[in-house]
Amino acid sequence: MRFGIAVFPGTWSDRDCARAVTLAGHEPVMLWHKDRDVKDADCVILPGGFSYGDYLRCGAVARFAPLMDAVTEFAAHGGLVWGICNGFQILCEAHLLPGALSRNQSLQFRCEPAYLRVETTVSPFTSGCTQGDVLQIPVSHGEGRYVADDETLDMLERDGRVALRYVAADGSAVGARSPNGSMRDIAGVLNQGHNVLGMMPHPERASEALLGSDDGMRLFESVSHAVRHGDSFANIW
Amino acid sequence: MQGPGENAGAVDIGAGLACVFKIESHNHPSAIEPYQGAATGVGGILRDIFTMGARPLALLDSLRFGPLDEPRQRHLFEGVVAGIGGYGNCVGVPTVGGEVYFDASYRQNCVVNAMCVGVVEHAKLTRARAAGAGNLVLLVGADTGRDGIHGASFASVVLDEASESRRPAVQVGNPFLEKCLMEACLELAGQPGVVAMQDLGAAGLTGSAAELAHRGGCGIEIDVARVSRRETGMSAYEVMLSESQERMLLVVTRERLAAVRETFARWDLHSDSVGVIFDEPRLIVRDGGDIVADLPVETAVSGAPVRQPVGALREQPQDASPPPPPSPWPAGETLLRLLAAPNIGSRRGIFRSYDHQVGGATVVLPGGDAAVVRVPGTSLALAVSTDGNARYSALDARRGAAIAVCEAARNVSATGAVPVGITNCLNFANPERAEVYDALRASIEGIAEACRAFDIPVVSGNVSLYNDAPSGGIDPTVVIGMVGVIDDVERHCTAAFSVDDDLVALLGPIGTELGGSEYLRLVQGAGDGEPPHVDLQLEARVQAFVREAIAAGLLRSAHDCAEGGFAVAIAESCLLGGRGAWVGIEELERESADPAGEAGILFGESQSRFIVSFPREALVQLHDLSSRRQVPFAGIGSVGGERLVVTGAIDVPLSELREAYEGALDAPA
Amino acid sequence: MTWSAEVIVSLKPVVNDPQGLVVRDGLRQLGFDGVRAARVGKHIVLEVDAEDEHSARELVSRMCETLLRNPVIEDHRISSLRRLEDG
Amino acid sequence: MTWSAEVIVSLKPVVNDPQGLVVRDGLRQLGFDGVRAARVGKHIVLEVDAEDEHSARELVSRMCETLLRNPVIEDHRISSLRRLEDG
Ligand SMILES: Nc1ncnc2c1ncn2[C@@H]1O[C@H](COP(=O)(O)OP(=O)(O)O)[C@@H](O)[C@H]1O
Repeated sequence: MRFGIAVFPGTWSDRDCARAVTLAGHEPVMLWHKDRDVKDADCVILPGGFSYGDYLRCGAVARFAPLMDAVTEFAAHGGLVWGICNGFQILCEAHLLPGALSRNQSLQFRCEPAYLRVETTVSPFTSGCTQGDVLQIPVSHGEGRYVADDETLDMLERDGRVALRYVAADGSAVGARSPNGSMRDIAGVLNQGHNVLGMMPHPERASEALLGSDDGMRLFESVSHAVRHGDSFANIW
Repeated sequence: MQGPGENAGAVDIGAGLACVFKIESHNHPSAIEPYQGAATGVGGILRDIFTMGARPLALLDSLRFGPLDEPRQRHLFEGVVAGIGGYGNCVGVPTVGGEVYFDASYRQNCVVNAMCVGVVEHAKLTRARAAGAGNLVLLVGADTGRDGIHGASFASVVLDEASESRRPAVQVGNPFLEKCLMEACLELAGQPGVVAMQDLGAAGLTGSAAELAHRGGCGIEIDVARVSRRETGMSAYEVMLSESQERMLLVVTRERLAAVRETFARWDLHSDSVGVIFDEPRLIVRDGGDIVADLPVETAVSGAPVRQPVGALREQPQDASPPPPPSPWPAGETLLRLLAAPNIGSRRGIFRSYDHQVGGATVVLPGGDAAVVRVPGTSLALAVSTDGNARYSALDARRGAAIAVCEAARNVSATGAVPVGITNCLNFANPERAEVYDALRASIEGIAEACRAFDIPVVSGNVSLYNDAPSGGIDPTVVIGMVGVIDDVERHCTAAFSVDDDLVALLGPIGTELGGSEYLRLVQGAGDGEPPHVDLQLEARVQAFVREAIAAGLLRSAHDCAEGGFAVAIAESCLLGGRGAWVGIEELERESADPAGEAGILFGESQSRFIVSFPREALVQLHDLSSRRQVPFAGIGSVGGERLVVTGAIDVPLSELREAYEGALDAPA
Repeated sequence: MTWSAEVIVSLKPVVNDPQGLVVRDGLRQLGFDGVRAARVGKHIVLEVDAEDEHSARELVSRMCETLLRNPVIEDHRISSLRRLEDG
Repeated sequence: MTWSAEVIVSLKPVVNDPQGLVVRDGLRQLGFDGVRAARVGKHIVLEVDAEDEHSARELVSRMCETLLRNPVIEDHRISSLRRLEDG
């Protein structure tokens, strides 16, 4: 299958994502921000980086790139869109996902290992995991604190749209030790159709044991499984 | 492949690739505005690497400040760290290593050195050498403003109260623009018609244009009227000397001009065709129709003043230093205090604010010895480290510099990598003072001597002088940046004790030297005395042994003994692996027969030593290897448990070691 | 005609402002005990061409709505609008 | 008495403002062609206790000098100061 990988000015996880896609046995294709075209991708990744320097607000400018028109339309038709780090920020700015990502509680950039508990497997991104699995996937961001109003948060919980939550290595609650102070320790959220996922941690950096963890590959494998079984999956959500 | 004289040096690393690296200082700008000063330092060293066509793979930073408990020093330290992270993180080049020390000699002058390491295919290695009469000169990147005019001369001026008034010389960097510039330049490297690339650094367009022409033995004409500006009313002089960041100069053929400009435009970068190359070696500056300068290129690039140092040489301490005082604390507590010392404790608070994993290639993360970064698309990996102990250099410049090279090599060897070359940054006070000049000369000799022993080249470097203040200058600060190569990345080693019941050994001599040590700084306030000796032949043998043992798969960990000595090295291996250890030193004490006794064994900083761990099965082979290689090898204990026990001296739970170590750089509550 | 507009973008009162807390605590640490609270927002100065004051204001408002603020967590207001000498 | 002060911290005019450039270009890309320039600074709201307006202003000025602005590259001004109902 084919993963489209968006490249905005300032994107830097594009090559890392391409490598992870290749390791998973799939074809990466780069999507240039000025093209209004997802090039027949089965899943579009909006990778990490500092698009437009993350000046003003992270993702605020990238959201208006011509490519984002195509991505929005793709998502509206059920296409899989996966925002990682800066990609998550862009998806929130574009209102494809609810909430916003603000400065880390520590006010510092944090690059460190994180542990994520899989909160739902009813998504093409996590279907290959078991609920409660703890994945070791690093974070690397300065503005990853997920915020939304209580109503939105309650709705996300109720509808099973909190995909990943920061936890301690043993799966217990992290509370104040979360990397960024996200509300309810939220690390990743789904849209209503469960075909759009935004997450701050970097699964593409957890793609090989040599790099410390290959837990991120479980998400890539879930996506490829979901795509292969495409239509039958669509009814679940 | 490329020695000093270009933007950076380059070494062949096999697989058709060259490793390009350089270190550079940004001390003075950082002292005035720590965030922006450090950030633009990172920007500058990145450009030095990608102008050569190399993709930057890793950044390192070597920092020195005054005592961290002083608010101004903490402000500088935090600002500099934030600036380095702010720039590197945005550009997306991992900052994988570096070092930081605190010492009173840096109170008035901090040291901020940044190193960058990149990789390029041989065929794409790009030089900054203009050629081809009629070829055009393209200026790309940021618009030109009144930034840092006179910055080049400012950088080497003694800081005093008057520098307050020159403050606008500090610049705000734009890492986003740099990222776009980098990607565009890397696309263009090696393409036909791209004759040369050169970044704009000191003395702006003037410096860069002159260097391009000088290296190429040709002439260059620049029309300042064609330069896009950020401000109105700039004179030709201001345009030529502006040091606005994130700008590059390219020499391209006329046929390829449009294609090259299109590449930049794709990255939303503005480019101006500002000049032309011709044969006669002259630098001509025009402002539209008027010629405003016309001089031989030679005149523009040469002319470093020759001065005679004055004053007395430093007295070398004659008599043997008095025996070091005993520690007022039991050994276990001394160890905890050393682990909590700002010069030894964990740097995690720093490196977790740097993206050290972007690129998906960082195999050995910061926190141990050298970082290891895989070379994409190959089985190769690079081990990189910066080192330099100015305390030793202050006590003996020549030896201190040689030790800096040894330690950098030791760090690289501890990962299994073969050192392939160094870059160096010489940070000194005012060299017009005879003692400073003498230390500078001795340092260069020390570096050269050590490099000969390891048979490695010095491919690039940088010198920062006049790190002085009315109250005194900095200690001679030699920073060595070393690169090593691992052929098979799977065969690398870390410093962590990783398997219970593994055996632990000390490799190298049983040293007890406490001169210049952190132990002395702790117990008497300053690291005085004679710095440790170094036997370069033994050093080379010990390192070769470690690399051979790692390549043969015999070692599970290797960690060099540096500041804090043997006990700190073992404690660090315990902490990195989350495992305790049991170690006996009676035999070492008996053999050393040193009056310094226990403190010397535990906390002495004698050179050429590693703490290694290995599975029991490897013991015989390691013994054989050590006698063949003539390397002292002493089994001392084993890995396991929740405590670090050194029989008869230390017995501390891991949790206490961790608490001391991790809190070392925290701000007081 | 050219106008200079100042826009203030601030976090909604209910949104937690870690930067503001750091400023408050930093000031207190420096001995400014009388600081009760601090919040940090953005101040954006724009130079825009527009026919008249009304359309300038309308234009800047649209800029705020589309790009300058994130309506999920931020409020905005135009704090000043004045005509510049044409240049 | 409690006072609310608004402080604006902006980059000095000669200093490069990468953030402003992105805002300007971003707005232009969105079709706001009439944007000539943009600069981005900080807007800080403080609540402070002080005897009277004069000492409140003086206090906030000192806060700016010591912490709120970076004198190397930034200017500041107090854009508003008003008394709050005591609470
Ligand atoms: N300490 C040093 N050791 C080796 N080479 C050096 C040293 N200092 C400077 N060089 C080399 O001399 C050349 C000029 O250096 P420098 O004056 O710092 O120029 P630049 O402004 O290009 O960095 C470069 O090629 C640099 O690598």
